[in-house]
Amino acid sequence: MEKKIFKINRISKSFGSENSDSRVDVIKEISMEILEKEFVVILGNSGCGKSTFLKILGGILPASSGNIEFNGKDYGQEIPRDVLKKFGFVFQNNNLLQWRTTEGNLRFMLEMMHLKGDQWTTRIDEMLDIVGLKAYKKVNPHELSGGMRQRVGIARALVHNPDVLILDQPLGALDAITRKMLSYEILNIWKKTQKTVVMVTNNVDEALLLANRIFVLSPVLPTTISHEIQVDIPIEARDENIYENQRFNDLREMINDIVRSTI
Amino acid sequence: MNTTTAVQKKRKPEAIGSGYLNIVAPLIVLVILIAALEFFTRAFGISRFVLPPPTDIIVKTISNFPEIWPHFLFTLKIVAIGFMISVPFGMLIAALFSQFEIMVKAISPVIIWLVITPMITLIPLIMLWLGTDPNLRVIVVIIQATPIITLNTLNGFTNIESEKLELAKSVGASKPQTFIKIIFMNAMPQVFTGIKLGCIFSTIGAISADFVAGTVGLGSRIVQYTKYNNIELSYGCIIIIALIGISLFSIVEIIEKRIVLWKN
Amino acid sequence: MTKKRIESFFAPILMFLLIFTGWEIIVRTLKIPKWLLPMPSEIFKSMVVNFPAFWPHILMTIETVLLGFIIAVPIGILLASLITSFKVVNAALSPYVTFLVMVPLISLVPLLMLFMGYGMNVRVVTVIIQSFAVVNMNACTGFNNVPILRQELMQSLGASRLESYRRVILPTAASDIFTGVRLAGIFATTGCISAEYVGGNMGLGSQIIKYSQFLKTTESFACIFYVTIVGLMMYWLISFAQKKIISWKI
Amino acid sequence: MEELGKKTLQEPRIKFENVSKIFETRSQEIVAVKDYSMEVLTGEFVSIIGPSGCGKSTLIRMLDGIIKPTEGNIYLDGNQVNEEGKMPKETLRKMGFIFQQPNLLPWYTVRENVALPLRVFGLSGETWEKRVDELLELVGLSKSGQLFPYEISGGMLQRAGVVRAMVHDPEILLMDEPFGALDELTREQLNMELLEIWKETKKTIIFITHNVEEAVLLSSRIYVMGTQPGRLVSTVNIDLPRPRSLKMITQPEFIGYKQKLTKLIGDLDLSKIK
Repeated sequence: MEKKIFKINRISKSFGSENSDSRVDVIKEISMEILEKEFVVILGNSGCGKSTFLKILGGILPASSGNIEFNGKDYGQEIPRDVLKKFGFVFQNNNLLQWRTTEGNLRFMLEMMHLKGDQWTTRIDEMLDIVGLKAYKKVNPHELSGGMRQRVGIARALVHNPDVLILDQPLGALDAITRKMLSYEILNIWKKTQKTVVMVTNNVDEALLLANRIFVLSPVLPTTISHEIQVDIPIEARDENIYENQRFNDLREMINDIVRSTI
Repeated sequence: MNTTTAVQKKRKPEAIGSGYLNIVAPLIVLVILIAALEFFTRAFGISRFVLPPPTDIIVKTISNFPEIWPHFLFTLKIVAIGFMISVPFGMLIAALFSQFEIMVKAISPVIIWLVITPMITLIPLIMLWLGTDPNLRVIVVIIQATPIITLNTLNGFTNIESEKLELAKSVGASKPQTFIKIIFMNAMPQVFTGIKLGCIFSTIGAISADFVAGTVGLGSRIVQYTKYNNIELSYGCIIIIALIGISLFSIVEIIEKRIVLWKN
Repeated sequence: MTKKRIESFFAPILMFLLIFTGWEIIVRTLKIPKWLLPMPSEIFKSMVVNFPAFWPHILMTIETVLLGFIIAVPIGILLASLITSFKVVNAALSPYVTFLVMVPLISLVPLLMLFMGYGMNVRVVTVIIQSFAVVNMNACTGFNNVPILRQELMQSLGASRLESYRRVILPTAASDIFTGVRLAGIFATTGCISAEYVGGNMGLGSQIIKYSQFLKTTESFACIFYVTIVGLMMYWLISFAQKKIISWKI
Repeated sequence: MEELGKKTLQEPRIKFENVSKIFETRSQEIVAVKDYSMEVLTGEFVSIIGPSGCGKSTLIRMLDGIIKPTEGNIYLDGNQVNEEGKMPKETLRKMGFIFQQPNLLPWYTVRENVALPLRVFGLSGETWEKRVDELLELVGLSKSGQLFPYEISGGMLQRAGVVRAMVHDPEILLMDEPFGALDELTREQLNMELLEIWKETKKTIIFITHNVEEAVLLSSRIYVMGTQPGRLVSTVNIDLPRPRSLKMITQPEFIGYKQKLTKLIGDLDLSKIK
């Protein structure tokens, strides 16, 4: 029914040169398919290699073996540079360029992708409006709070109008309260922009609030997909009252058991 | 709860970042220092060969200023030109070598070696090669200041969080784009550390070159005045040299504050 | 890993070899006269042959640098400890701390010689005044930047000032202090050489001047190389001390 | 009802009485805490929760003598502790402070770090040295004692930070968002370990946190704070049975508390941001 945007075929990744003692196998033969406009969450312990997987998906690292199909085209082990325009990557700790203002950080993307013209300038404003930071356009990152910085990070990943949004533990460095608020915001952005989203997290609540599908990664290296969970909570039920939802709590308990049993 | 009489205490609010203190206190120190020196030298009859009273230094320096002026201009010229060539030169070398990992490894010890070598040892040889034109002292300044700038800049170029480079990769940035827009900007704090050290090395280089040879430059003036017992003027020249160094440093600091906004 | 280690060991050696052979070849092919630019091979030969003549001067320079440096470092650290211990003093003196580094204190050398003569003392004093300031500045930076949490830890235990200093402040500042000490090592050699330029006939600096006056460029270069060796020795000594003292990682 | 009766009989271990703290910057005065009052009984586990910048951390720092209140009084065992000058060591010895980050000193080994309070308080002897080893054993660090902080993981570091605060056998533990920097699962695990320690040692604990779930799971009572100025907004008693377990997280009663607190804080927070 819906179009497959990603087809990931037996991706593996190792670091260190072949046949050496320092060689580490991080990912072993992960395969998955991601549909258009889907919200996919990858859940795992710290150090299980989930960020590495996301970086392969986002074209930052090449895979050691396997292949990635994007929009029906096979790109082998590494997504080429010109295709990266279609992706927006949000980093773990915002990764803003501290020498640029909020606006400058968004403009950085446009400069890199050679997008010029008035429509893009207005798009910067639009994006800052979506994340509620229009008033902070001319402010440098060090003057923003952690939550605000991460919002700039999200706006930056969206400014060039990518097809896919990739989020690498976007809320991991924030305090619990800001974290909760931003997770609702991500939900809203997803509803508004209708992007395909792939996100990595270690927080079960967050995963259940946002995801259509959750992939749980095994905690021991090299990591593989240990479980795939379809989250059948309707989008209307996903709001502040989700904790009263029975299905949410059932799923939560189930995933918690899965995750804990693997430690 | 009746063990103590509950006295309501009210304290002054705790001050953070006491602003006036940072400006007023140093000025007070300066005034006290000058006054104390004045009193000290006069009251205890300290030989003017050791330390003349500050007012004498100021008065004599001002009255002899026309004589000092060309030397001041000369030293200023040497320091400024040498410094202004060293900065881009040092950065350019660093930028070139930072492009190749193997070159960074090969060149780093060589740069450390150059930084360690007191380049003023080359002054007599430079005079031998290039003649005694005082303007050639610019070369001394350049070879003294460039290595330290290169060293720090190279450090800045090679010390970058992998996340920043990943950001560049995630947007498909080209190599020049990554260097100019990420690596270079990211290295700014270290670049400025190098430039500031470059200031110090430049003035030291210029003054020592003056010592070795010649009749121009504030360094040579100090030697001359000391020889003819014009101690006040020697001190005057030293103060002027200090002012040159401090002004150079302050200018760099002002520029740094404008560019490196994110440091504090 | 091992491959990288080999690279970072051999690459610089290769680089130095390249520089010296390049120099040698250029001088040979262009037939540059010896008094203008000697060949490295001749310089190295002179370093060996004239060693007995150089030795007292080398020794003198090493003595001056080491003595001055050894006095300057504690002065710098002690002064910084005092300055940063009191809020008012810190505010009052902190601009002067930077200024002191900025002033080329070697400009004082002729004056110092006026009332101290041309002996070794004056050179040691030159080394001290040239190098203590940079230690002082970096130590001040280190002492002023102790993370608040660490200070609070000691406060929550009711530690005395001295105890906090010994257990937290000094170790925290150690790496900044070493940055200063490393620069002081460079400043000490530079200071010593300039003092030897200005007056006296002892030390490598005076020899460089002497040989170049007689167009004995080879010997001049040999002395310069020995100065470099003294500088490198200082650098290694400081690096070694740093490794011994700062055994932890951040 | 029994709870209430107990409260009137027992003298509070810790008492904050209209405490305010004002900082002065170049341009303005910042009221970090305004008119805060609270009582904590012996052996209680009390949490203070609130958004960033509400002055929660300032509160326990005032109790531990790190900073002095501008107004109001703080009592420990009926004695006023906010007098001028440094807090006496005997008073400080009753408390152990656990920081947001492990805050270990990188130049000491793990064991030396844990033993640091003993050195500063001048406690020596075999019994104390044995206690260090026991505590290291308790949190599974006995093999790592001779390692330096950079050689062990974040969770391990924080464990060392926790037992360091306990090594001089304080009766009161002050915890400033102790597990905030750790990942979810390590945090859950440490919280359960903390409950275990609390049950066995009967310490009085004041726990500062951002995390509603954590607060409900651990505490007997939660103080909710608001910002600008930092002030007490509400007090919520948590009447969940003990011992508590992670299984409770999905029970309706627990969720009820969680919802209530989330709303309380959410309202405060939204008003701040929008």
